[in-house]
Amino acid sequence: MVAKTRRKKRLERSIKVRCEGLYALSSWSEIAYLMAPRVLLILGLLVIPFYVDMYWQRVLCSAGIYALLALSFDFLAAYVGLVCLGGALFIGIGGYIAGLLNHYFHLSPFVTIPIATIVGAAISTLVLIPCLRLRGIYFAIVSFMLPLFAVYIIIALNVFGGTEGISALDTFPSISLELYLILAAVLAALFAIRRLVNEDMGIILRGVKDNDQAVRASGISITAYKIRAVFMAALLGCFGGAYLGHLYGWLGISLFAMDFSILPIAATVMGGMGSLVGPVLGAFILTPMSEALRGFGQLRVVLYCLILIAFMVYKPEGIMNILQRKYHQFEKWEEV
Amino acid sequence: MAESPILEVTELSKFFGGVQAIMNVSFALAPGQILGIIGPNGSGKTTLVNLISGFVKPDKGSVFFKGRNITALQPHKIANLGLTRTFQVMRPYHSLSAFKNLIVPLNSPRVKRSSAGKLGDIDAVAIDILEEVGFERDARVPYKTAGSLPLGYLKRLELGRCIALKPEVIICDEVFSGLSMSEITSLIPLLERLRMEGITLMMIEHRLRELFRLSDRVVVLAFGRKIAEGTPDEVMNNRTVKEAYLGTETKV
Amino acid sequence: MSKKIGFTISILILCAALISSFGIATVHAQKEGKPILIGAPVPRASAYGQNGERGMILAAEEINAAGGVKVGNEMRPIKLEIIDTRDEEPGVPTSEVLLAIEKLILQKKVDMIAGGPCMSECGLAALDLYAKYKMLDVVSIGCYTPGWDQKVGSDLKKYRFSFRESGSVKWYIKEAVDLLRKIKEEHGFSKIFVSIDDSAMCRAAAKIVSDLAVKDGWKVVGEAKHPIGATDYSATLNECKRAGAEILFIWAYSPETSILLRQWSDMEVPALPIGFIGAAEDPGFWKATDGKGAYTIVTLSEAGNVPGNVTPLHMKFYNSFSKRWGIPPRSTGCVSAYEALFVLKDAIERTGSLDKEKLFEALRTTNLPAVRGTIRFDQNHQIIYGYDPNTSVLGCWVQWQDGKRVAVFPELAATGKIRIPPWLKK
Amino acid sequence: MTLEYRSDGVSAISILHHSTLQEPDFYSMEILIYGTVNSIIFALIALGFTLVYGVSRVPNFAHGSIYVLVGFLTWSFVNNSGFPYALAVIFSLVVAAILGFLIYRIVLIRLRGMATSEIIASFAVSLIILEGLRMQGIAGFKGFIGPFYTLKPFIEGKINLLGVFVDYQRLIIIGVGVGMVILLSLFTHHTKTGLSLRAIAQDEQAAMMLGVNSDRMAEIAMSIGSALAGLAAVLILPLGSITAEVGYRVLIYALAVCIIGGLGSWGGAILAAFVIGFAMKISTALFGALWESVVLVGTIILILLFKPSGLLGKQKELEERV
Repeated sequence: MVAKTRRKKRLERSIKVRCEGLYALSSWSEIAYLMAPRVLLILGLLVIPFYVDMYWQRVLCSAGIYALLALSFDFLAAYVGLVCLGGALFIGIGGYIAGLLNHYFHLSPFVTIPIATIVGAAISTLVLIPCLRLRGIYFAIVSFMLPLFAVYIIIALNVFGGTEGISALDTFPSISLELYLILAAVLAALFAIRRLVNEDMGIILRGVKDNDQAVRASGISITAYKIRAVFMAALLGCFGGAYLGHLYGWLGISLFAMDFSILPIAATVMGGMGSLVGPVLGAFILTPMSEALRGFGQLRVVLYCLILIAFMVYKPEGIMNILQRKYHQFEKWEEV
Repeated sequence: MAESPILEVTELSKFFGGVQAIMNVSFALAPGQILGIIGPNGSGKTTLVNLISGFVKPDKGSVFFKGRNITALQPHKIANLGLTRTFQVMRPYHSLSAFKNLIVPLNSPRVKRSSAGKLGDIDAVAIDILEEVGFERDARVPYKTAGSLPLGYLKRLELGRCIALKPEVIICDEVFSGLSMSEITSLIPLLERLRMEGITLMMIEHRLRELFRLSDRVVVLAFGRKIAEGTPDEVMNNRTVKEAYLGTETKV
Repeated sequence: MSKKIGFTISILILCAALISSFGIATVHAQKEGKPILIGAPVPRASAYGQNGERGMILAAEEINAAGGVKVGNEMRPIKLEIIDTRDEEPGVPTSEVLLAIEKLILQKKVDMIAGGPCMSECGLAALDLYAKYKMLDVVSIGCYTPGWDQKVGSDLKKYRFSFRESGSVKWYIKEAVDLLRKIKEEHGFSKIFVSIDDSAMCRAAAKIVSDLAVKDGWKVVGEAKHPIGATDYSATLNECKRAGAEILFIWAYSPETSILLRQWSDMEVPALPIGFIGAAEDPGFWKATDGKGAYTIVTLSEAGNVPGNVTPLHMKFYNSFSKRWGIPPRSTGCVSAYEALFVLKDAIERTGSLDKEKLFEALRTTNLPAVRGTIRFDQNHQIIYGYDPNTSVLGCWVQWQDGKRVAVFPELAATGKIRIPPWLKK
Repeated sequence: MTLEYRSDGVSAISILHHSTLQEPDFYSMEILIYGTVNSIIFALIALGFTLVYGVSRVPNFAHGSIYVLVGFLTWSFVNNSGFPYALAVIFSLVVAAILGFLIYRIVLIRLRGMATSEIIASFAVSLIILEGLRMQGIAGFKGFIGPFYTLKPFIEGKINLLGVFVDYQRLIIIGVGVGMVILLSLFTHHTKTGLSLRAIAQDEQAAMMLGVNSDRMAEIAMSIGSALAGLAAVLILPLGSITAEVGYRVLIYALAVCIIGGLGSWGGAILAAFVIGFAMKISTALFGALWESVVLVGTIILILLFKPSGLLGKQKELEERV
């Protein structure tokens, strides 16, 4: 029984952590140690496009959209406690607004995308406000159904192009523009949300998640804060939708497709719930992987789901949280 | 008692699916007082707190705070008027450090209004308040994650959360429960100091001895009804109260 | 311990159950060489996608077996690059379909594209993609929307590389109305009952048919709409019976329509079922209805799906398709996708190069005798359907007779007469 | 000949208004009878889901896929393996029960208490089953294409019920549906396992202290729930055909019924089944079938607005944690 005489010990790396999120930095090497992962991420995202062909660049554009959705899902689920399975709602609303503005008023994508992002987020929030009273899986299930509802209404009323949608919208002038637009948006959103969750507002939202009754007893309206949080999450989704519409120059009911709700969740689970960076990484891993598996036909979805389940069961913390641990701590064997 | 009551409850009633949780309860609370509320298990004490603080809406009756009817108000509106509460079940924002827990009330409209935006370093304010309720700054307790704190600190944290709001009335829902004797004795000075500062307290308690020592008046609930009210001495000698606590059938 | 055994046993039972019903998937091999790459986006999980895939594989094999395509002085084989677009599956966004096409263009670097996507929404959106990448494409499965040639016509310069070799709903409606007129003249019927799927597309199309039928002297005696997933049609059929309709016109793609036809037979409703019935197209329809689907008249969209003699190539295609795949051509897509490769071959051989600007000019002047008739495109790049195999391609209306689909319309393609159910005979 | 094809809504709406002409009596009778049938179909679909949720708090999103799988297996046993119909049904139900057990045993058991993870994982299982069935090239089965995977009704034919034709299969559904509800309530009130199930549903902690194994009960609930989904499938599928889409639709219906009724509440589920069944039937009669789905989701949102925990959801006002 040799194995029992030693055990694995986990230690924090040399930087002294005074408390959560506060570091005492004393040297450039320590700053570099902390900055390295961030710089790596930014550089990685900015440099990868140079090394892949145009098709994979387009795949990266889609991955960026899923990354935004995953980010918005993670933010709502891990920091506000709202499990929103209706990412497709944001994509659909954003895409439809941008597309309709472009089709009927011939506005350029650079006008329609900002409008669609803000107005779309406002509309999505209005739609979700009645559901904010619901908790847990009630909210999850109703948000899952909302995109379907939108599709049914568009078909029933036969508006906005009905089942055929509208095509021939303006697209972006160049691939590098569309690529860097989405990558910049993802990075900006990522750092903005990371920052936000440590600001007062983020702390209140985390309070809402942990114990909303105490927040109410502290004189803070949880509905008001939830609305703000949903609005912010919707901003990301609606931007993604508006961007997607112009990326392919089309709008249609499949903007509300279930894939937009499911894939970001898979990315979040894989990347690591609550880490914010994880879901983004997850989206940039899963989307290309899904493309690479395309040759398998239906089997692709099956494989995909198997990976997802394997992660949930065996590595529930997700890639990012594991990496983070490995980076900040080291393990050594210790004699007992 | 000549002053007009700061909090007044009139004929409050609440049914839960046919069960009377609270039935025609009325009482008043004078400024600066400590009012104790006692009663056997299931007598509706916590329901009463929920009704007053707005978390549950009564079927009948009203709650007046400083002469204003607050019965229909949302809990956070009530809290912003200056009436806040603690919770019996301790659930801090466990992923946050202790002082970050106070960031929440410090962002309420009430605090912002009273400090007129001159709060300064909000983290420092939070740590000051924690020190006030007994978190040792030198031992870095305020920086610890709330989820890892022992119960004694959680109760203090809960009080700190209330104090941060600069309230006029705090309703304490069983702050002593689950604490050791020494923890209770160390908590009592804090409560007395709150009274000195002019904060009115309403205390729901099981620990009768400590409560009787602290309170000015006591209300006794049994089966959702008020069966007695008076000074601690009066209540202690009340026959109905004894019967209720000994489990004899009450005749009301 | 017993827990473990129970666990193992249950897994074994489950595996056995699944294996007893599943077999092994088949894989298609492809020919190597110095090939012309033709991208084939198809929704593999849908009937039309499968039809198209089979048609194109057959065509590629035939062309390669005959030596390939003559480009200038060299013979080059065709290599199909089939990709699953997943349209027609729920939950799949159009962007994903378009990304699949981009993969063909950008990564596989195909020379041209033939095939899907089938869904109109995707087909319309794909037009812009082809225009953007200046990619030659021949739509040859599904995508029947009249919006397609309208859109191409609206900007012929932009969309000049896109051609549609599958049909248009516009033509199919005209065929339906002509067929109705023929029945009216032959049997003296005059009352029609319309039953449709309650989808926007079916409603709009059925409305046009009934409007046109009214102009032709038909009397519409009733209408019924069924939600997707409806499973009882007795009320409709009762009403149809009561109204004294002689034709039961159906426009429905839900698989449940086979139940409608079964009930129709059970109730002996004295009206001839005819129309656009997704469920009745498949060769398996007879078995699915226990033969109760007899007399149903349905369109297979393109001549060649059933035996006949429209052109000399007609039976050749039918036989080689049946031989290659072990089942006769199912329905729309089989013929048009098969022909699409020959259309491209013809254009390449006439141009002698793969230069797209020249190729699209060549495609516009296509005049190719094929299975359905003679392939020609109109000014909006839409294949010309008609009743004369020398100037156009022909559709195919069949009636289910004795377990077989028998072509009954257009006249030239017909191999049998329309039979009237005994309970309808006057 | 000129043809104007209009894909806009005008034509669609105009058809609606000179729609079917029937005497009001007949019409209301039809709504009554078919509304009841629809309601019982909804109840049957939702019963398995609500049972599992009620006992183990597991939202089993694989419900719809098990429904389709049982339909497919039955079809396959009859057509490929040549089993008699009744045997095929029984065998399929056994497979469904085992599958439910395995889903819990292999996947869900490790995710207990994390509702989101349970939803995602069981939905992933659902996708594996449904998309797997969609694959081509399976012996005797060419993917879910076309209308040809149908089960035979138990008894063919129909009767005239107060002027409305109703086929026997639907009558059987009503009978079995009512029977199932009675059986289940007998089971849960008078057998040891049933009582344990109820105990777990009411107070997990207390039940565990009394020696009820919560995981074992959840396994049993998943098995019974899956078998119930399968039973609903063999009863209802003869009315339609087996396609992958049915799986998604059934899941949505089950969710809708359970959400409206209050998750985990059986009485609520049955009540909700009738609310939805009639709401959809009436809306179809009034506005046309396209509005059916709109009405369905609209009903959900409306009811939850006023009763956030469903019609008969048993949640305390303050501790509304699902």
